[in-house]
Formats: sequence, structure tokens, C-alpha cells
Amino acid sequence: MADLRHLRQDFPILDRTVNGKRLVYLDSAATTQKPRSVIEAIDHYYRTSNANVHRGAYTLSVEATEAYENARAKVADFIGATDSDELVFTRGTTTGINFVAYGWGLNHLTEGDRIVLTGMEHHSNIVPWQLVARHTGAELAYLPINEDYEVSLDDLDTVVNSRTKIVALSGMSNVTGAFGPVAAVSAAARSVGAITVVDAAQAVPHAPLDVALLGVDFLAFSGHKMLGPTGTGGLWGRRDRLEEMEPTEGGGEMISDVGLYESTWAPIPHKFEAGTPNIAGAVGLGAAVDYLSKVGMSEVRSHERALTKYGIEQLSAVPHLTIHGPADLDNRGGVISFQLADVHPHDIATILDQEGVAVRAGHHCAKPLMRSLGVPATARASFYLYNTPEDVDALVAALHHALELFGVS
Amino acid sequence: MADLRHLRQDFPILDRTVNGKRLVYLDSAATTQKPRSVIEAIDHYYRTSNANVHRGAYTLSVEATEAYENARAKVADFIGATDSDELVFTRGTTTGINFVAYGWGLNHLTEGDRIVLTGMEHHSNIVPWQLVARHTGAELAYLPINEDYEVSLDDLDTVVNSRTKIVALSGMSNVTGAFGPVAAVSAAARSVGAITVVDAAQAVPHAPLDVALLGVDFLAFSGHKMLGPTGTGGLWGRRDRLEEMEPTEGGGEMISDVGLYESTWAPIPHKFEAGTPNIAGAVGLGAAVDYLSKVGMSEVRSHERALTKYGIEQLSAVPHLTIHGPADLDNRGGVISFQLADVHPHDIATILDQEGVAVRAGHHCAKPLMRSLGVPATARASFYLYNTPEDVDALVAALHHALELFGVS
Amino acid sequence: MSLEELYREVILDHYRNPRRRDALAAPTAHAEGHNPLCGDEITIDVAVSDGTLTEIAVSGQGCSISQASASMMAEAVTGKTLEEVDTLTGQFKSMMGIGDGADPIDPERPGATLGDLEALQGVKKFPVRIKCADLGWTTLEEALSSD
Amino acid sequence: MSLEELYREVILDHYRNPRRRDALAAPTAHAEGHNPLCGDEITIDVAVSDGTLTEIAVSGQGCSISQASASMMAEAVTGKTLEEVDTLTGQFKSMMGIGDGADPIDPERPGATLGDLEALQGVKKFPVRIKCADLGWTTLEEALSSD
Ligand SMILES: Cc1ncc(COP(=O)(O)O)c(C=O)c1O
Ligand SMILES: Cc1ncc(COP(=O)(O)O)c(C=O)c1O
Repeated sequence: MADLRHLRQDFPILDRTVNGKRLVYLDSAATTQKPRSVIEAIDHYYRTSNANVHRGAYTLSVEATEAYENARAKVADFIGATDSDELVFTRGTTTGINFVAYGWGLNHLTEGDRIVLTGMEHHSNIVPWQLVARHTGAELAYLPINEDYEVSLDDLDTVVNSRTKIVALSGMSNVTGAFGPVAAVSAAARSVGAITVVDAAQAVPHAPLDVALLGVDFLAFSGHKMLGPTGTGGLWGRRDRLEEMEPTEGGGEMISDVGLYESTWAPIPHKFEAGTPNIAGAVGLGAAVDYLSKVGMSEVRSHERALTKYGIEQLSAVPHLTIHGPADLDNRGGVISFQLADVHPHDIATILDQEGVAVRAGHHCAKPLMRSLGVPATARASFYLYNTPEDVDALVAALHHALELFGVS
Repeated sequence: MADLRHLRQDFPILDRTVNGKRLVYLDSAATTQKPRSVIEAIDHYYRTSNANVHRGAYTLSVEATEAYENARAKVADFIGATDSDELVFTRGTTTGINFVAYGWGLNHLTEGDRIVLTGMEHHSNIVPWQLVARHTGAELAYLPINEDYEVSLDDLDTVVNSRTKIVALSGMSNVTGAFGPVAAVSAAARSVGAITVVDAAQAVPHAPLDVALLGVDFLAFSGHKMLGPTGTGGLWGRRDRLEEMEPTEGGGEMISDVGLYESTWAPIPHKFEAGTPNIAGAVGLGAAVDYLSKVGMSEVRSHERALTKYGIEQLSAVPHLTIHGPADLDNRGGVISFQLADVHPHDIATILDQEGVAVRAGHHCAKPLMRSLGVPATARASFYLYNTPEDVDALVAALHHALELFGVS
Repeated sequence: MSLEELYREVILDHYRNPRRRDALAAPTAHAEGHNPLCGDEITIDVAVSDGTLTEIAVSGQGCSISQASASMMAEAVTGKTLEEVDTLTGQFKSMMGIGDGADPIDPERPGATLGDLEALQGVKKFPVRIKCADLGWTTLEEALSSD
Repeated sequence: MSLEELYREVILDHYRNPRRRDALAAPTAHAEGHNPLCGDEITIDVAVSDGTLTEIAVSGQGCSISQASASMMAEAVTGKTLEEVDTLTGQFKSMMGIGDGADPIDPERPGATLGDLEALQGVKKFPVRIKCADLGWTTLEEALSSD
């Protein structure tokens, strides 16, 4: 396992205790902890350069604009975008997907057109399409998951049919950890002239990714899931797609001219950034990307792969424990959902919390997937670069305690 | 003048120099500086309690949820809302107005309906309505400004006619400082069954405000213009209006149930908060509101009123200087836009910057208003609680230098 | 805060063997409750006649606390007058530290008024789980008010 | 960074008395430039015949730098071949520290190649204003490429 243990000291929160125990944070799929460099970048911004960006002819505003646009360049570079105009700052993955749904979907879909999703999507990649389908008369169709928890490609050619205009899928499930078949699906989409939208909330933070090679049209991700501040994220889009997309928020900064009755838009990416942006957030996200780049995304991936291997092994040895997720480590990331006997996931979370172990319990904003799994909720442990095998051990020990409390043996 | 000089030490950035001079920050209408308590609240959140909110059964997540929801209660209370469910966290005023335009406007407007705006609106309170008008076939109508830079009520009863469904106006212009006639206009709106939407970006930060007394339906404001973090804001709406409003972003947290083809929504305010919110931002905004409450909003207002009086007096004594804004101090806030001879506003900003004085130059995201004023751009000085008469003096001295450089006497 | 105090045997028993699950032949009211924060669900049918809650059927899914609380509640309210149900609901909420406090209980001896339901008092020390314990009761209130 | 270096007399003169404002009788190309960051605007008409920029008309509004730069540019390019205009544009951008550097100038003696335009070299020390100085040139490039 790539030993990244020395990184833990960069994360102040990992020093705290919970219920008298060392904090064992296993909920990075929900949001990640922040290294000192990110916290300090925000702090430094407010103490030295805070001003509104653009249209400012004074030093502070120039500094703030540079900090903001430099962050854009860094984040664009991090995902392999050669043109930083293709990177729109958003509040998170959810906002990014909604922008595409409303901004591109609304004016490209008509009655009877098809939007294809998969059976493992997060609500963020379902609800916006339902809303847009309702507005346009388009229909939704799903690529289901198979018994290996992977998106089934059996009916790819019939599901992605000639009426299909948009295919939207996750790069990695936040429930099962399964990678989405982005390459196969986007090829099918291209062959019928449809665009591909990737929900990369779990993909961008955990492995090297290069949008220039992916062959997709849009890709949305969240800054707060990759060491960055809350309220940040990015939407990458191919230049021509962004240019044919309508803005979904109107206001300052996104305009070229405003008349009483008509307005014209600024060039991309500003067209999609109405109003004062989350400047300190972007600066913090830039620092997060610096941190990740220094560690190296291949290191992050191999660390998590090894930790997932260890986690699956150890959890599989816990009696009455079932894991919902692919066995193939090359086809999954560091998210492990499980059931433990008849102990409800919320009870698991409460019991683990007493031992300082933080896991998430619930439907993980993926109710349709939960229905396929046949469970209303799971408990979920998810890893990041700061986790260690000892964290897995603490989890396993606490699960044994849960079995005891529930009198299961 | 309410002497708030002692507050300056709470703002670390005010210690910095710009081009070798003391920073004289006169651009608070664009964004405000942050007191130490706000910067530290964000820092503290990330160091001790960072986790995703809601659906978390572990300690950290409960703490984060409490911090987030406590911030909501504080902000709601700050604007006089008795029911904190009526306060939706947004990214800023722009997002708030867009939510109302798309969420309420789209499903309440039909062809031929009217949306009434005023001649002194910010692009944020124009462009969303233009977009929604285009989608619905509604028309826009304007209450113009008069020679005192105030919204003219002469034709109120004919402009706000029986087809009017929405009236949207600013509580205070970010260009002229003029207060908007919210009471008169909302009464007219009510009498024809229209709703009133207030752009309170410049109103909430600078004077006491009580939504329970205002008699309006929606009110949007920005956290970053009231000492809070960038990327924060609030949309207040009357409960019944929020309930009849559609969500404009779909995703996690805002749902009650999600099926493959249909979903149902969570109760307000969560219905409007799709995805992971800007948790640290909300916490910082809560700290900002604590700070302002401690100072007292009446104090803030009287300090700014006195400073504006002094500013207008001193600026009026500068040769070749014209102020665009009402003379009546009871009808205006601490924003002073001006022209100086034939020195272009950008040149003014550049020259002032050499003296450490930060003012904004441009159209201030209010192009229609600039056209009424007959100028393409103005220079603008705007005040907040940390400004002093010495700041005005530094501004005036630098303006004299500008006249010299341009050889005007 | 001890977990043993939370997961009392009687709670696990109600969780595993929930009472009053059988559908009613002739319900007079119905409500569905949902805890959006965790996803727990409770569905309630009641039959009320002459001011008395004569029968109740509970179904749902969720954590041990929400399901056990609803099950115990079902036992406790059957055969009671609506007024008694109302008082009991108030007393339960008092024990949880929520509600309007109009129906206080003796905090030293909750069992004296609440019987088996006393077992749920450990929940109070786990604030996130209070909503779980309360879900059945809130759903019952809704069913009775929709009547 | 001295303001006196930025606001040279020749710049203020071009700002106040912009050259080549008269509309062209028969323009062969047209472009409108806009600096979204500050709102400055430049509109250009040109007449090109036999590879030579025979006439130009400039209008617009904005800061002294953008307007003076466009005015000086108009003077400088009139009567030049398109190739010469292209080289001059490259040299101007080199002086501003932008562009591809294909047309270098002697940094010690910019006036040797740029003449009056040399007065704009102070702009380089005010990074926000570089876009202002460049606006006219970019607009001219657009007009010529739309040809
Ligand atoms: C009057 C007015 N309305 C709206 C806005 C937009 O606010 P924000 O940029 O925070 O969305 C501003 C600030 O620029 C403003 O001054
Ligand atoms: C796969 C996936 N998509 C989308 C989201 C939504 O991200 P955000 O809440 O940052 O908008 C998440 C995170 O919850 C996720 O895991």
C-alpha cells in the first residue's frame, strides 16, 4: 500500500477525538477533510486580498481576480483541460449537472427524445433530468445494473437509440464503488449523435483523469469531495458544447450587454458565472488541487485500491456481513457499502460513532439503486488518502461490538 | 458620527498597505471585508467539525448539521423572520432572484402577464426576469427614475396594472445609493394580486430590516456584502410563497422520494437546497450576523449616514466633480457615484489606487441605469462600518491628484 | 452515554417482533410518516369509534429505535380514548425532551406513566435518534387529525 | 510605477482629440471590440485595397488608455500594407508583454520601431490597463480577418 501516513499530520481535524476515541473518518464520499494548506489559503485570502473580482481597477481587486482565475487554470489543468475557459466554477456537482440539464437540455430536447441514465445514479444525476424531461416531453431510459453491481451493457445499443440526445452516467457509484462504463457508453452516445455527461463527483477526487482523452461532452465534480472548501465545484464542458449552452442564471458578470428588454452574454466561462462567485472557495479549491497534484493522483489511487482490498478482506471476515459492490478491485473505488445481520444501518452508525468511527448510513441519495439492491439503506465506509489500515481495524472492531449489542453471534 | 473606529482592528486586511499607502477600502458595495471572527469561524469549522450535513448519524455530522441549521436560525432572526424555514441559503442575491424567477415565475406567469421592474436595478434583478419573460411570453415594464435619482411613482397605478403578477425592485441602488420605494410599490402590487420581490443586496447589510413588517413576498441578499464569506446569501420567502414555488435545482437533500421517473420534494427550505451546501460559508455568515448584531444595525446605519453626509460635502467641494445620487440623506445609503471632469472612471480608479484608495469604476452591473444617467461608467465610493472620515479625506486628496495629472484646474 | 442503555432488550424485541402489524379490516384513518433525515418510514391505520382508538396497524422500515417505538406505541394506545392517547403522546414527547411540555411526566419515574415505553428514555442522550423515536407518534397524530 | 509615466501628455492629447473619427465612405471591413472587464468599447471601419489599409475610422468610449491607444494606432496603420500592419501589431503587443513574441522590438528603444506609440509603454506596469491599451489592436485584427 502506498504509504501516505505522513499526510495525516496535514489534516488538523484528524487530531480530534469523538466520544473519547480517536476520530476515524470514513465518510469521504460525502465530503472530505481539509488539509492545513487549504484552510490557510482561505484564511490568507480574506486577510490579504479579499475584493470582488473582475471590473476592478484597483490592486486588491486585481489580486483577487488573479487568485480566482489562477485557481481556474489549476483546476482545469488538474482534470486535463487544455483550455481553462472550458472550466466553469459551480457550487458542486449538483449545480453542474443542473446547469447542463437546463442550459443544454432544455433547448436541445423535444418531445419523444430520450435521456439515458444508469441504475446506479445519485439523485443529482436523476432529478435534474426528470425535471427537464417534464418540461420538454423527453423520456428517460435506464441502463440497469447487473449482479456484479456494474452497469449492464447488454442492451446498450437498444437503450441508446436514435432518439437519444443525452446520456448521463456516473464515473463511480457513491454506494457500491463501481466505476461507470464511461468509454463504452460515450462511444454509443457519439454514434447516435448524443452528448455524454459524466457525474464525476467520485471520479475526479480519487484517480488520475484526463478530460481531453475521455471523449465526453460535460463532466461535473465537487470541490468539497477533493479536499476543497464546501460550496465549490467545477463543470467542464467542451468549448463548442458550452458555447451552444444557454446560461441558467442571469445577473452580473455573465453579460456582455443589458438593455431594458434584451441582453447578450459574455463569452464562456463567465456566461455561466452570474453574480459574485465563491472567490475564497475557488482559491481554496486551487490549493486543494495543488495538494493532490503534489501527492500524485496515481499514488492516491493505488493507496485507496490497497486500502479497499484490505477493507473488503477484513469486512468479509465479520460474521453476518454482506458487501454491496463489485469484487474486482480494478473496477471499483474506495467505497464499501454493507449490511450487518439485521442491525439497521442507522443503528450501525450510532454504535460505531461511540467508538469514534464515522460512517454514513442511509440511502446515500441513490434511492433507485437501493431498490435494485433490495435494501432501504446501507452503512457505508469510504476512504481517502488520509485513511490507514488501522482505520479499517477500528471499523471492524466496532462492528463486532454492534453484533454483541444486538445479540447476534 | 457613531464612532465605530475601534472596530477597524477586527479587520485584518485593513492593516495592509497598497502601493506603499494605507489601504483605504471604499468598495464595500461590491463586497465587504471580513472581521477576524468570521475568518476564524470558517477556520474553526474545518479544523473541528467538518462533515456533510443531514443524513449523518455520527457526531461530526450532527455537529456540522447543528452549525449549519443554527446559522440559518441566526440569519433568519437577523432579518426579522420568525420562522427559520422561510430562509433558504443561496450563493448570493443573484441566485436568490433566479430561484424566484424560475421557481415561482415560470409556473405563475402566462402570455401577456406583466413583470414590473424599476429603472435603477442591478443586472441581477433584470436579466432573470428577461429570461423568464422570454420563456412565458410575459412582458416587462419599468418604473423610471426621476431627476432626484428616485424611482418615480407618478405612473405607479398604470404601470402596476391588473395583468401584473410580479413586481421586483431594489431596496437600495448600488449606483446612486437611492432607497427603493418598497412600501409604496408592494402596496400597489398587493392591490392587483401581484407578488413583490426585493433585491436587498444593499439593504440588508446597511440598516435594520424586518421582513415581518415589510409586507413583501421574497427578499434576496448576499452574505459577502455583509461581512460574510463569498459564495453565501439568503433568500427569504413567505412560507406560502415558498411552498407554491418549484425547486429550480434537482439533486440530493431536496427530495422526499426519488423514483426512476418521478420524484417528490422535501419540505421548505430544503426543497431549494439541492446538493451539499456551502456549510462553512453558512457558518461564517452566522458569525457575520453575530458581529453585526453586536454592533447594532441602527449604529451601522447612523455611522454610514454621517459618513455619507461628510463624503458628499467633501466631494462636492472638489472642482469639476458631479455626484449621481439623491441629496436627501434619509433617502439614501452610503454609496456615492461620481464623475470627475473628463477623467474616465477607470483612470480615476487607477490613479486612486496609487494612493491606496480602492474605488470601483464601471457600469456597476446596472447598464440601463447608466443610460438614464447619460454616462457609460461612473467611479463609486461605498462605505461600511469600518470606514472613517479619514478615508474620505484620502479619497478627496487623491481626486485632486487626478485633476492635476489630467491637467484640469 | 452508554449504548447498552440505548439498545435495551425490550427495544430489540419490539424491533425484531413488531406488534400490531396486521392490516385493519375497516380503518377509519391513515397516515404515512417519513423522516427525511434518515429515510425511516412508518405507516399507520387506525380504527376509531365513539372516541376510542379501538384498533391500530403499524408498518414501516427503519432503525431499531423508530420501529420499536412505533410498536410499543401501538400496544400502548390500543383501547384508549382519544383524550388518553393525546395525553400519552404528550408524555412521551416530554420524556424525549420535545413537545410543548403540557403533559409532564415525573422524570425520575417515567415508567410510572409510560410503562414499557420507559425503555426509550435512553434515546434522549442520542439527539439524532430522537426524531426516530418520535416518528411513530407524529404519524399517529397526523392520522388522528386527518380523521 | 509612476502615474506620470502612464499619463503622458501625448496620451491625454489622443484621449481628448482622438484622430480618425470620421466615418468612411466605403469601408471594406468592420469590427466591434469590447472589454467585458471594464466596459470599454472600440468600433473600427477599414478600407483595404490592393493589400493596403488605405483608410480607417475609429469610434468608441472608455478610459484614456483605450481611446488614446486606438487613436494612435489609427494614425500609425493608415497607408501601411497589411503585412506591415501585422508586424506593427505584433510589435505593439511585444511592447505590452503580450502576444506571441514573433515581432520583437528593441526594449531599450521601442520608439525606434513604434514612434509615438512608445508613449504607451508605461501601461505595461499597470497590468489591468494592458487590455485597455490592446483593445483597439485586437479589434483591428478582427476587422482585418473578417475581411
Ligand atoms: C443591488 C444589487 N443587487 C444584486 C447584486 C448581486 O449580488 P451577488 O453578486 O452577491 O449575487 C448586487 C451586488 O453586486 C447589488 O449591489
Ligand atoms: C456520485 C455523486 N454524484 C453527485 C453528488 C452530489 O455532489 P454535491 O452534493 O457536491 O453536489 C455526490 C455526492 O453526494 C455523489 O457521490
